[in-house]
Amino acid sequence: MQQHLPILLIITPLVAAPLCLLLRQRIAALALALAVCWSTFAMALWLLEIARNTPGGITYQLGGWAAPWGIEYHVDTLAGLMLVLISGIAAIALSFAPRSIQDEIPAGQHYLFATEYLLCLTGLLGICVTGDLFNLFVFLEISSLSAYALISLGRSRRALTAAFQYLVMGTIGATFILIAIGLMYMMTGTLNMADMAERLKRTIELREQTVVVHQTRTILVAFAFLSVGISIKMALFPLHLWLPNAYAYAPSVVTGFLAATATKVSVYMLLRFVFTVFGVQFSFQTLPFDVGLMALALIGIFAASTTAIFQTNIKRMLAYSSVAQVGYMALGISFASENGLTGGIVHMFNHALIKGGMFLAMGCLVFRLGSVELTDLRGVGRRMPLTMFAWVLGGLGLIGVPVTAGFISKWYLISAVLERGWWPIAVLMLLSSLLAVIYIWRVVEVAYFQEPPETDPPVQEAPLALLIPTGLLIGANIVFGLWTTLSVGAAGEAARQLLGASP
Amino acid sequence: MSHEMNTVLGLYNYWIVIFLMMTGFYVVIAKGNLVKKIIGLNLFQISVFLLYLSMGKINGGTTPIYPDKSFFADLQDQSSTMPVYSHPLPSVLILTAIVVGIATTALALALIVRIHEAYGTIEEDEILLQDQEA
Amino acid sequence: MNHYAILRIVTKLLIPYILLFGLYVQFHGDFGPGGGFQAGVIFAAGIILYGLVFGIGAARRVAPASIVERLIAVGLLIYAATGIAGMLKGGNFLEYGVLAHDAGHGQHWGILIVELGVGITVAAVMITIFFAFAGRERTE
Amino acid sequence: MADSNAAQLIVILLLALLGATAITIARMRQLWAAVMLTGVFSFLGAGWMLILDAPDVAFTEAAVGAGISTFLMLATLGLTSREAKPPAAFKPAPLVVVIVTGCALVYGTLDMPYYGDPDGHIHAYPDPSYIVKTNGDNGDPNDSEGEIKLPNVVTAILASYRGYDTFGETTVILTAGVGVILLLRRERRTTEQPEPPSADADRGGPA
Repeated sequence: MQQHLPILLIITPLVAAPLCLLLRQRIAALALALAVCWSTFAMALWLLEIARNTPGGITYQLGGWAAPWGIEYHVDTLAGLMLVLISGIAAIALSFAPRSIQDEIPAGQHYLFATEYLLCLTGLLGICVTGDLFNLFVFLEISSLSAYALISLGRSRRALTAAFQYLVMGTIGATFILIAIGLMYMMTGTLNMADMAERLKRTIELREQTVVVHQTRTILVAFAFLSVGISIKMALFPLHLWLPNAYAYAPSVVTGFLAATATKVSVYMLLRFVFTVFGVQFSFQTLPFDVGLMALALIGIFAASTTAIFQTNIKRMLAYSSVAQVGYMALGISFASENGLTGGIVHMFNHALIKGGMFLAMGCLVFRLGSVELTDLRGVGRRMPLTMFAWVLGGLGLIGVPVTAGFISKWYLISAVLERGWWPIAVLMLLSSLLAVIYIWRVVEVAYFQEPPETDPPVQEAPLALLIPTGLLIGANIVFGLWTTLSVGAAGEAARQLLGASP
Repeated sequence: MSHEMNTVLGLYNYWIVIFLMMTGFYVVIAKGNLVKKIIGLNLFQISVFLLYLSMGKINGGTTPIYPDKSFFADLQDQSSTMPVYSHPLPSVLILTAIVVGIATTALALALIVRIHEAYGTIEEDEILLQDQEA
Repeated sequence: MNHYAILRIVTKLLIPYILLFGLYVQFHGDFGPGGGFQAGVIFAAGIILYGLVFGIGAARRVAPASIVERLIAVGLLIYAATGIAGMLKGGNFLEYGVLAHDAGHGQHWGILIVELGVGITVAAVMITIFFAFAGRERTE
Repeated sequence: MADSNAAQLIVILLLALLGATAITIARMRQLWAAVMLTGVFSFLGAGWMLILDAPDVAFTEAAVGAGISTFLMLATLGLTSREAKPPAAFKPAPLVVVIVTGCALVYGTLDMPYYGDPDGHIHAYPDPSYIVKTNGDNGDPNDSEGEIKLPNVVTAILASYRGYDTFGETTVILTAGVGVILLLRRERRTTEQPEPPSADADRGGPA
């Protein structure tokens, strides 16, 4: 059992998806999906525990074929942490679903929704455990196609155009990644990540010269295509255009789930490629990858935060805020130092909790108000005190106030900056937090300091079925703000593994 | 033969494939009609398939399918040589990629049908206009 | 409809051969070009042709939508079950070698069964997509 | 080597036709014709795939590209519109992006192994190759060294060595199928009702 854990984690939701399709009945399908999500979460926790105690990580050969002929799964601390994060959020967000989708999706489609949700989860998990480049592409497409379908279920017709735009940009990104994988395969003859990392370092005879594969122009171009492709998928500024509409018009549960996981998995892919496959030496010393990434990250943080301030649709506002937060993660990666990477990874983890929680709180508002326009939120702090309290706690995390998880990640990022002595960047980071204060405050002001509109009957607090999952995620945001052993501990380990300090 | 000549002869079909890829890519990002975009996406992807398959080919090679038993009997009798096989792995990868491509196309076209029902048009600028007016 | 008499007769004659060819491609994929995916597409093409010529209603009677939808799931489950059977027999996921008394036969069986799974899912999805598009009418 | 010259000629002819088709598609406003030409493009591509010794892929591309996807696009046109709008003013940005991307790729080709080179990196590694692994050193399916003993090496890799990718591929097809059902299947109780009260105020008016 234990030796099969990496594959069980993937095939449990994968097999449950067609089973939901066979059931064709909404309650049974949702119940099955829920049971599967929570048991996947349990398996992920177990796997992380094993992975952290196994030097070099766990390897699983699919079909019993050894790499490079067959496909291999590889779980190290970073992958394990991602699995816990994704499956945990999937489980909580799906617990939110049965009540929330009642209004948003026709009842006859609920079992199809459960199928696509499980497939999306499978795809995201599969990306994190695979040690094979082409297999990564296949699971990327599973998660992307199901995400397009899930987003298109939104009630507004703009959900359709948002899904289409995402589909076109996402497919361009995936095709870029496919081209890059092809070029890399062409120069190495392998698709296995660890094997490729080795073979990129070897010397070859090229047109009567002896060169290291790393230095060939083909690999250089492959690196560029990968960077662009993954940047589209992770919505790094200025390739983020698909994200705001996709998050704003998708059903509440879908936004909560995808906002917390999809872009994070893309950041994970970036880490895998840049550190595991290409290596720190190549990415940061041969190429000026750090400077480029840092510049885009900083511009992205400011541009997206500023745009967020001017949004009147709160879901869209949070979506722009997500683009800015991806900037922080990219910033952490661009330092290529232990503190910087730890900060980036912890921020990935914490931001997933914060944004997931905030989008679920938005789902509670949608459930009662039917709107997420700022003007419709007047006085809602008094009508729905628990929901708004959760939202504000999440907002504080976004700003980075102490005691919240957001503080921990910003702390590590700032210390990584100061370690290098780049204090202007530290100042910029503090300034950008002020922008977050502004957009969070706009909502707080409307929700708490304006009179609620006279409706009959007055708006009520969201039902417990919605409040509990929201509370769980927001509570986790506080827990991980105070107790950092798991998140920072694992992230630090992952950072050291990526930098090659420990085997 | 000169070095440049070698380069051109050795790489020209990759360049043509790149030209095809970029034509498709241009259609995706420049055209406003949604169906046209998907057509462009198809061209782009088919060309990437050709890029992959080109790298598997060996001059004078043959399809990686083994001949039947009688061939091997002949082989021993006439001491003819074993054929050279082109690389099978790119074919395998592209078979998977084609399936992914048609899956994406089907979903995109279904979205287009729904967009047409909701907006009455499949032109990007007209959809944008309707969204702004509202 | 009488105008299309030739079309209808030719189609009726053709369809059995298309379906037969689909089955040939399905089970001969180990030896020549072809396999589950191609077979699924060809098999679906037979049904789609039937639907185009004799009307969507007739095609639905031949391949009821609810059954086709279940077959989508069945194909993938066959594939997964083959993989899990490998695990239960002491191998890794999708390890076919352990499925029979010797590795070579196990491989043959495994490949045959998973290709069948692929074929079923692909044919069912293609037919479903055809029904979905054909069941929609034009809106202005 | 007359045979090889003839093959070379066919390749050049095919490539020229592919290029011409692609450009015509890009310039065409008649969507119906563009779709048909995309089918032609697929078919020409499949022809070249045969020359590249990939009959499995050629077969699939012909069935999918020239068959299913053309059919789906025509069905979509039947439900939407047949002609694209005349182009607005020419915008240079996409062209610049495409030229930069294309030049980057051409730059990347410069260090590639030449086309058809038997010493290319993928032919040298891994050792033994898939071909030897499946049916043994001399390619005899009766050889006891072979691991799979199937004549078609592509099928052997597809379903066994990389069987997990194919499992994923089947999942992709299922995902798309369910997605299309979600988007297009009519619900029995909801017959084309006006848009339900929306979650946001900025949705469009009646179309």
